Amino acid sequence: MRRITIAVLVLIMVFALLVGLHPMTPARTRDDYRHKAKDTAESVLSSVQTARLVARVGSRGDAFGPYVSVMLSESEVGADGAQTSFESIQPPDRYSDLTRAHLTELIQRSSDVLSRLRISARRGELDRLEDQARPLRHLSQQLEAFIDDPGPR
Amino acid sequence: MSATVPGEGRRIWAVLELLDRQLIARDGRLAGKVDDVEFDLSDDPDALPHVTGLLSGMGALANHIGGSIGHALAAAERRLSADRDRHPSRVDIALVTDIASGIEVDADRDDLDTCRAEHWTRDVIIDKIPGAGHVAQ
Amino acid sequence: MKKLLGVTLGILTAMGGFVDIGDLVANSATGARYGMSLAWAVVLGVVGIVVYAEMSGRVASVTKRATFDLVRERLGARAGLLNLGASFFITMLTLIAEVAGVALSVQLVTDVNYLLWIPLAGFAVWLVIWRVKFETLETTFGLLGLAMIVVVVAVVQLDPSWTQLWHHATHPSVPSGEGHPTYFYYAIALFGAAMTPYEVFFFSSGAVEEKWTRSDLMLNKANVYLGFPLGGLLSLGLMASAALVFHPLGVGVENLSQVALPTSVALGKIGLAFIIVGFVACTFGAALETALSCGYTMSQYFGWQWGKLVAPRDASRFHLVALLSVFVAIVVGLTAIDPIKVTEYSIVLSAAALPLTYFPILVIANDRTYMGEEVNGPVQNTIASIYMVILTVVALATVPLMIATKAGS
Amino acid sequence: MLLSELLGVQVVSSTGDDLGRVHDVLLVQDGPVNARGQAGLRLHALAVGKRSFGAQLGYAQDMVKGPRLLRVLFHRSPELVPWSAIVRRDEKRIVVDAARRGELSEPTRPGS
Repeated sequence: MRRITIAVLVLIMVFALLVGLHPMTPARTRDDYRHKAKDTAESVLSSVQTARLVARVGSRGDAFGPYVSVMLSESEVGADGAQTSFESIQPPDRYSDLTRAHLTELIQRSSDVLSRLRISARRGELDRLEDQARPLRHLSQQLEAFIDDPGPR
Repeated sequence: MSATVPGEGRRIWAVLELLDRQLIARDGRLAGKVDDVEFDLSDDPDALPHVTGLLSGMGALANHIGGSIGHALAAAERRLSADRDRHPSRVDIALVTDIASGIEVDADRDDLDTCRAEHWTRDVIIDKIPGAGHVAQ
Repeated sequence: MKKLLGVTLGILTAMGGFVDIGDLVANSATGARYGMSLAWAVVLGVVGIVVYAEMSGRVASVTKRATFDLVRERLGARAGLLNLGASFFITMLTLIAEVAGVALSVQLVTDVNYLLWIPLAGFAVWLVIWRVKFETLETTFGLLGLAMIVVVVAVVQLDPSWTQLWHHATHPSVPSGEGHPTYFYYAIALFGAAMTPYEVFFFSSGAVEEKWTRSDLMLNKANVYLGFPLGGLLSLGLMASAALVFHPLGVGVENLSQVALPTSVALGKIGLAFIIVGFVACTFGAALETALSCGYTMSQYFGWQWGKLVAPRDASRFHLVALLSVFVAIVVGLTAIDPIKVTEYSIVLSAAALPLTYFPILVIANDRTYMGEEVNGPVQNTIASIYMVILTVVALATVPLMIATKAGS
Repeated sequence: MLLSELLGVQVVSSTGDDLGRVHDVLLVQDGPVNARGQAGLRLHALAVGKRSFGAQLGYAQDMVKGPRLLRVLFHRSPELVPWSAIVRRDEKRIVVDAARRGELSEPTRPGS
């Protein structure tokens, strides 16, 4: 009896770990796909907004070079990670294809800016960051709009 | 602590107050747990069994736990002590001076049978690391 | 005068030592996601750890036996062993997270990948355990951890609308678009972060090592009743800073580095310096406590000599367990497993495992043959019983919630 | 004989009643005095009952009295069966004399 209990508990634990570490599962319906697109956009928005804050404190001399550099690499990794897992999801229909195209483009443009920020930070050019981060403002608004209504524009 | 009634003696619940308690050697060092209690049954059918010793160590613990976990523990113990004799480590009840939140034993820890694995770990592993003999500063 | 100094030192140490990587991550993440609407879970957790630690400290002072010693004594060898398995596993998980946390904190000032720092951090942890006296390590890292007070300063500097913060904290509600299961999953994470079992293993073992007696009960109460709630204040500060800076922007906290950002925004380089020192002290101190706790739990179950009052060779198995635990933490950390995920699992599972050790301590705190006059009074027992129920509910709810919410994603 | 050989063993009366299992044993320090002046510990009785957890925790022996919540859950007095009432004993079962099992009906409580 006790052995069974332990076995069950271990199974539950393994299952929970697997589920936790593998958040993206295949999308079966359009709604499902929209939902996953929204999650992805939220994750990218988080990276973008973090990068904007970091660029600001970096340019104003409110943070150390290594810290700014670490933060910007992490933002870039975060956005890239979200993009990779999103692109691996199979869109279920034509409409979802359009959703995918729109979001992928937003992420791509964000990623480009994040990469440039990271490169500047690594070079120690902290004072340029705030200028370079300017396009992120518009991108964050577009991402927010996408989160409110995930679909093609 | 249980009260001692004159002429009757202190009452002790073996599971609650003796089993699974800490053995403490004369030097204040910790010397294992009470993993089992050994009784002697006299030949006289009317006599009561009396405690002769306390068993301590992985072998006694495995036996006490029983079941699949006990088997696993016993197997581990056998593997770790392949060339040693198999009888479980034992503390004679005559050495016990107090039964309280700890069980006080009137012997040095290093003389007790219950610390073989402790000594093995000390001699084979810990002593090889620099600074093992110094109390932390 | 000297006594007052000792009490103050104890309180400050308890305060600075309260926060660890679990608190850093859980409070910032929930602040960013839910604003202040989960502040109640922190308060619930802090009151819980106060009740639990006070009982453990009192029991340890009177009986001279530390927590896991009593767990075995009261639950018996079999249930005690299962308990040891669960507690050891969770403490190990926490140790992995803390060692990685030290490495991540150092990365923030060096920009050298944290994976390179993990072996060094682990080695430093082991060296301190091997060479440094209990009191010294507890006081040093506790006091350095006080650097975290900077988050409270940061919150003040951010000049929030206090009435609004207070309103959010006192009128908790699930934000629209968020499911109830996820909300409660995060509540459990906060609860587990505040009430981590290793804190009690460490605290009670320390009380035994420092040879506390009945006359130290006042010190015990001062440390617990003042030090822990003040530490909880730091947790709420982390939550509020994230709520003010991240919540409006839609930023989710996924990295330790982000936890420092609100302070940097509010106070600039000086604030950032303080909070990073705080990170290193809190994670390093907690790594020490968890590594020692691995040794404590195992040794206290089996009755081996433990502690730092004797030379390592006289507590050989205790030191071997601590050494192996640190080694395992280094190896697992080096697999590049996400340290933040490990932290989240460790605090949530901590919450689930709490009744295992809380229950026997509650029973012994009521054993007159052991505790004499120092048994729980009726007020203590009422609060402690309420917590017994809360802990049981939390333990039963954790795994289903974990599955339902895909671990809070 | 080891304590572990007694614990958990089923106890039945000679008339066939199932009394439960052995949860604890009562020792009394009334044996012969040894060289250190300590009296020997003699096994006087078995604590027998259907559920064991209360005995493990100390509620059944009345050594732990609070909190009320736990006491209500775990307080269930075991029956004390004197060792002298045992008729037969093997690894699986202990048979006690139905007529003599109640000899310790005044439960011997520590400290009482």
